[in-house]
Amino acid sequence: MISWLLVMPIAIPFATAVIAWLARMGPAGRWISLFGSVLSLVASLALLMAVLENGVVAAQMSNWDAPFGITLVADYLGVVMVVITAITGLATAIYALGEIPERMEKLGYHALFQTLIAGVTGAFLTGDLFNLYVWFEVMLISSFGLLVLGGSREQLDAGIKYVALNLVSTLVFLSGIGLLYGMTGTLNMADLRGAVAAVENQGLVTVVAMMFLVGFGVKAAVFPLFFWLPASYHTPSFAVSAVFAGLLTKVGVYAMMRMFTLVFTGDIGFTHELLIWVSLLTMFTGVVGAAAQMDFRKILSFHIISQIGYMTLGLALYTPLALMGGVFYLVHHIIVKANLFLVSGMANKLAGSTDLNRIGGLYKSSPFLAVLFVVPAFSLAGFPPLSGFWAKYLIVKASIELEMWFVAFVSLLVGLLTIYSMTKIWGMAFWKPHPDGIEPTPDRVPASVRLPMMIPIVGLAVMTVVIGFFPEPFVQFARVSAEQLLDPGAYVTAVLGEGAAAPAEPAAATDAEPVTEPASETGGQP
Amino acid sequence: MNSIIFTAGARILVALLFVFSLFMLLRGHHLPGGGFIGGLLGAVAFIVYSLACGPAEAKAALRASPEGIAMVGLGIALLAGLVSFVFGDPLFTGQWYWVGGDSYETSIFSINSVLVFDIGVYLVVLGGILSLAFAFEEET
Amino acid sequence: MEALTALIVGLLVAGSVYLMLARSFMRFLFGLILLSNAANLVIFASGRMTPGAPALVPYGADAPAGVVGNALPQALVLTAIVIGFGLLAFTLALAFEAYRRLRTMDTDKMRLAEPKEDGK
Amino acid sequence: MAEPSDPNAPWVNPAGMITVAITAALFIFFARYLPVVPVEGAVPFVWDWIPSLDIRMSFWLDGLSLMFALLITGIGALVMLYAARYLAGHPQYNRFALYLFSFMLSMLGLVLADNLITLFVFWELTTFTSYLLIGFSHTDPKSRRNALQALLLTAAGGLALLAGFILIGITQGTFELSQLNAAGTMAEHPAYLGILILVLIGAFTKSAQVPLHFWLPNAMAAPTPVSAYLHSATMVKAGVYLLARMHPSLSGSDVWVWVLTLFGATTAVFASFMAVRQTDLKQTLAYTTLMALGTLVLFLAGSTGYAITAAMTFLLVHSLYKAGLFLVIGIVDHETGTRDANVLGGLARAMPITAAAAALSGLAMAGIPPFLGFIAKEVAYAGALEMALTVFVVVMAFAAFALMFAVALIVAWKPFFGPQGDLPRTPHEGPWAMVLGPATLAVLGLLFGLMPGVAAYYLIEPAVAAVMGAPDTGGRLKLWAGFNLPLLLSLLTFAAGYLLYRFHLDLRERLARIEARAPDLDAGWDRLLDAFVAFAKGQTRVIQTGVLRHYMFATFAVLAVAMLATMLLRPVGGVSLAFDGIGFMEWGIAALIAAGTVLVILTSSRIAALVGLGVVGIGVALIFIVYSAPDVAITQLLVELLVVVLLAVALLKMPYLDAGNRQTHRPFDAALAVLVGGLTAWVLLRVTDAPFDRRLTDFFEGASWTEAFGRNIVNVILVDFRTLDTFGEIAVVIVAALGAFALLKGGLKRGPEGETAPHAEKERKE
Repeated sequence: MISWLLVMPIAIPFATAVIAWLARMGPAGRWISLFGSVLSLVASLALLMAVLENGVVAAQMSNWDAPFGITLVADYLGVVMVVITAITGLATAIYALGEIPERMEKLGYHALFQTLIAGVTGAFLTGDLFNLYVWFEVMLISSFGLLVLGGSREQLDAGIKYVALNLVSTLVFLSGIGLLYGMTGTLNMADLRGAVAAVENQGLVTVVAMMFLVGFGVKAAVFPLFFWLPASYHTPSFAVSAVFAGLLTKVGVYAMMRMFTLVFTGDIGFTHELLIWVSLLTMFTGVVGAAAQMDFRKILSFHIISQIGYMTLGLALYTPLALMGGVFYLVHHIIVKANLFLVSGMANKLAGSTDLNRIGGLYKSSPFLAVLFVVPAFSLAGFPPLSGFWAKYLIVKASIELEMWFVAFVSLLVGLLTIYSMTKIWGMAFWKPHPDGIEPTPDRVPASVRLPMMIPIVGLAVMTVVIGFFPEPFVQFARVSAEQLLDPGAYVTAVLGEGAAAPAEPAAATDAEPVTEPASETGGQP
Repeated sequence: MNSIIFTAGARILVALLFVFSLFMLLRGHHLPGGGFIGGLLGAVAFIVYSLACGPAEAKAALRASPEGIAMVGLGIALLAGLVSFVFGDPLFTGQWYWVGGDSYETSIFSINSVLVFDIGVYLVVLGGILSLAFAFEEET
Repeated sequence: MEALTALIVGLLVAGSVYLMLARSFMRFLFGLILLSNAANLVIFASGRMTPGAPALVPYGADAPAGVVGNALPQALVLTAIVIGFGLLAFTLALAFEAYRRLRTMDTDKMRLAEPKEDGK
Repeated sequence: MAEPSDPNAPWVNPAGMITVAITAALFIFFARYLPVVPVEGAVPFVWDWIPSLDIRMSFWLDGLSLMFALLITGIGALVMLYAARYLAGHPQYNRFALYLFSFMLSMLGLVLADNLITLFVFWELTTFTSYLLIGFSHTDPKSRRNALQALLLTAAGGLALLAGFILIGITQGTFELSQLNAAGTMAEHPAYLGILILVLIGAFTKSAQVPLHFWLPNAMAAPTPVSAYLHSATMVKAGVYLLARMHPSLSGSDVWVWVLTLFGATTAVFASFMAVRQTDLKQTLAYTTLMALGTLVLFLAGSTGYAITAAMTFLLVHSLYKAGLFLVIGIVDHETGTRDANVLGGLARAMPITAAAAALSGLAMAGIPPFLGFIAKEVAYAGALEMALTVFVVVMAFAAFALMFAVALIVAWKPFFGPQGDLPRTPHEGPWAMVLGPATLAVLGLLFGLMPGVAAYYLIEPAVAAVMGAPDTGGRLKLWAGFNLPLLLSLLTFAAGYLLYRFHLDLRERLARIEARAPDLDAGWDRLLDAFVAFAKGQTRVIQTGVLRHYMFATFAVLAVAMLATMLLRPVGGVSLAFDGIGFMEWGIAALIAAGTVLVILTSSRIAALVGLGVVGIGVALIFIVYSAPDVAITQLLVELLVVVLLAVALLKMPYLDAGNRQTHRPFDAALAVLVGGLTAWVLLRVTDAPFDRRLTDFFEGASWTEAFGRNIVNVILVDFRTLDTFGEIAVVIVAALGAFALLKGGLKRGPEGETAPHAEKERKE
């Protein structure tokens, strides 16, 4: 049963994609997509229940035991990412009802969207390195399609850069997988933990780890590999950019967290120390980059980069509290950043542009939207008692505990500069009167468009507030996630079975004894 | 390239290639071949056809939209995995039904989910690549 | 043979990096094709290379006799080739459409999403 | 400033009245603790908020927080009532009421909080709500700018404060103020200095100490009720409150004494001069607020009974008269249309009650007996004489008080009892809802002065006890303390103050001249922000160039540097090239691939490039064939064929490779390319050099036929052992096809330039 709980969050979006595509010519497609998103959420919540009950759950696909087949596994971090993906997916599926034009639906918007969700979810659930690559590709190719869907000239230009840089990172990652396989003979991530530790040439392991760091670094958009993100995120439709902003970079961060807590822990003094500096530079250059922009979505894009730095910092500091902060940050940021992009779409609809110089007056005419902007914006800036404050608090506290004053200083400074950018949007889009004298009241948009766009904005804002006011369960959850990451014993046991949690023996031919049960129910040995 | 001889020759070649692609698909579990290679060969067959007779006729010969074929293929592949649910196995567990016996040796042939999956792969590769190729041919 | 393959990979990578740094997006595409090949060879060579023994179980036997080619990296490479083809085809379509709409293949001139005057 | 005040607009509306009622109710609630606190010391309320982070929503009602709570709710209720009338008919009045009310609650939370993190939450909430209040006239760019300035400065201080609080939590093991204060000073702790500096940065920015003072007068962009509220009881006093609150744990070191004395005294005297300098009465009052804050900080430097009593008494006095005066100025502005000190005069006849309130408040401010202000000044001098740096403190306090005397006359005497001015509007008495506040506050100032024992017992002594961290002996507040040095200083203050008032016009001109030459911090702020934006743009120019080549170069360079640095810093071993057993055929394949690669690189012909790619592809396929991978080889060949066909179809429609931009010479690119290629080859050599673990392969070989019923192991892996990979892979194929299809077929109707704007396109056709 656990097995199917793990499968469903991946299978449902795929099935939805197929059906929605076959129905793409009529209005049914969007409702199918919406229904599929609801089902995905239900399935991921069911998985969450299972994880809360059992700690870490794992299942062997095709019924071949690890490390021979492909394992799906969900620990606290994995499952929370799945749930949050489903939430973001549902939010944007609702939003798309209002925003996505029929023309794009006929070109297969919903199918691409659902495969994107499937790819992201697969990446969070897989316990196999090569399989992770495959999910990365599913996600990537779907995102390519979504990014250029609609085909404006800006989108094509953005697409070229996005595609080019992401393909390079993918190939670096793929080569890294090949080399790691060459060193250990295995692909299962839990199995790799022991196998990598047993490799004689640890220096070489670190070199390969660098390839992974660069590959994931491009995906996560860390300094100085983030170019593709500000080059592209402001160009597609708003629903698409919200999903991208919420999820895509997080997959890179997640992969980094997974690999650099589970597998590459042999040379923390080098890899993680390096990552601290990378994180700090990411935080700083991102937030500074935002200050130079005058477009709603471009500002938000640079802030994604900046916030990614906090998450990787949580990993880099590598203490329970820091990782806890990193996990908390990850979850909080998906909700908040996706929501901000959704708000920018609504602002665009009402005021006619995302260029801050060309819009204004939203505060006076659409006070409700103003509130809905303030919540995620100030959460992003780390204002208490919103979710972002606790995330920042954990990271800062972790760095102060380590007596890393400079790290704490940069974390706080970046928070301050984030306020600057958020208030810039607030001042120019909301407080300032509209330069053309337009009153951007909500009824400028028909209710059939406005309602679907506002519902997810409200929902995500409520979540931000709830996490902010009642953080205890979320903090607890993040704490367990961090513990599981720092001590992957339960993860390894869940994947490989009892007795495997200890570091695996060095490579030996005798290991090849098949420990799997044959698929005896249906076949049996000939 | 619209010479009658090339067109006629192409039809035969295409038919042969197509049959060969199915052959490659079916033998794949035991000898080099399988859904990928079969699908690629099938796609090459139709691409040759469309080069000879134009994409419109090639599409007509296909009798369905290539994207549709691919999507159905994906659905079939997914179903081949989901069918394990009925038998209480994990996703994509191979399910074998022996016709005329109870094991590989005694049976005449088998119906199994693995082959169904490979057929899905075949359809996706065939449809996907044809879709790409036709789009290029028509738009360029 | 792994050593020679490594040299081939090095050459392919060097060539593709050089191509990808060019201004013409077509050259980038060529580089991408070479880099995909290189990555596939990396996986293939990592699984070690065995000449002349395909990974087949002979009829009548339960397992291959003697050492045969490592099947796992072959399966991975096969997957990677097909995925690479999908990505490449899309990228080619993107390049083509971009050329049709932007009238250039020179990436230096593709400045629509990040125009020069853009707050800089 | 556009503050609509339609005299006929209905002003009793639900939003306003509810907030007034709740605030008044809160005042009564807290007032009921007046008899309790002096007896019981403190009343705690605790709710476990985030136990796993040791953060509790805990409150602590002692003398200090009670005094603040009463000031906040009491003055709050009066100000809200006033605002309802003042902003009657304003289209955004409801928002205003909401913000003011939220601000009041945040402030209340701040002064009641016992847990430092909880306190910080409220601290930031006051920052945020005051941002909304200061920027209330949001269509005015100046108002937006000033709101942002206040927000950024106080938030910056807030972040320092957060760091300080976290440091306290880590080093002291608790966030509870009650426990921290009970433990006494932490001056001995090695982290003390860091904590102190961080907390002081927070407190000083919030309380606008020089040189971080400039946001405060700018915050005057807010409507008058906000100014009254912000500057009397609350926001700016949050910093002072914090210093008082943490006095027991943070004082007790020389640093504390010196820093507080210097900053407080400087701020007080500087602000007093600036107050005289202003002609806008609201600005004048803003600077006197600054003076008061400086004075409070100055006296919190001390630890003696008189110093603390002075601080607490002055706090109470100041809150009462400053709120009153702001409200009075608001009425004057409301009725006459101006706030210019040079114009206003002789209003007493037209608005007698307002004039009376102003006079009483002014007298309190000037420190004339029998007002509480007088007592405060007496105690202050007594405290100053007890403090360290005695002479300095006394001189500075004297200067500040004397100037304050003059300012009181300028603000509260001249407009009402001075010569008649030339006013834009004929003044009338203000409406009762607006007059009630200043009148009440003024009378309170007088009553407390007449009955200092009451104020001392219920308010000041419990507060002093809380700040001292020990029960207070009391008995310091007396209207008549006998002939002593403080009295003499008071008399001298009056004399000096009066002289200053006589010559204040002259003084103002001199100050204006000095000010013109002094560095302008406010303009410096703008320059700082401009510099930041310029830096940001510069960084963006360098990093985010918009040119793909640069991005690509950086990415590969990072990869190369990361790998190379690791190889240099970590032992990875040398390379041994073992070419034995490699035959003629293998070398031939290698040569083929090399030739193809070189051809692709060097040619500028599309056909030649295609040929080169094809050759490479075939060469790679040959490797697969020779090394036992027939499936892969067939796939490779077929894919290569398709790639070449697709490329050929597309390429023929595209320009020549180097149309117009042939880059013949790219040495840096070549160097990077060789580096990346070399590193990859090296790593692969090292990896394949070591023994290989075949356990997965062995399993597949054993199970392929016996358990999965397939003889082609590669295919069995694809469709059985690792089906999920294959499934994802075909998903990629199909999505790639869909994406490419959408791209090629789904573009906009295209003419040469006939593009429609993208967002116009996106409108759904309903």
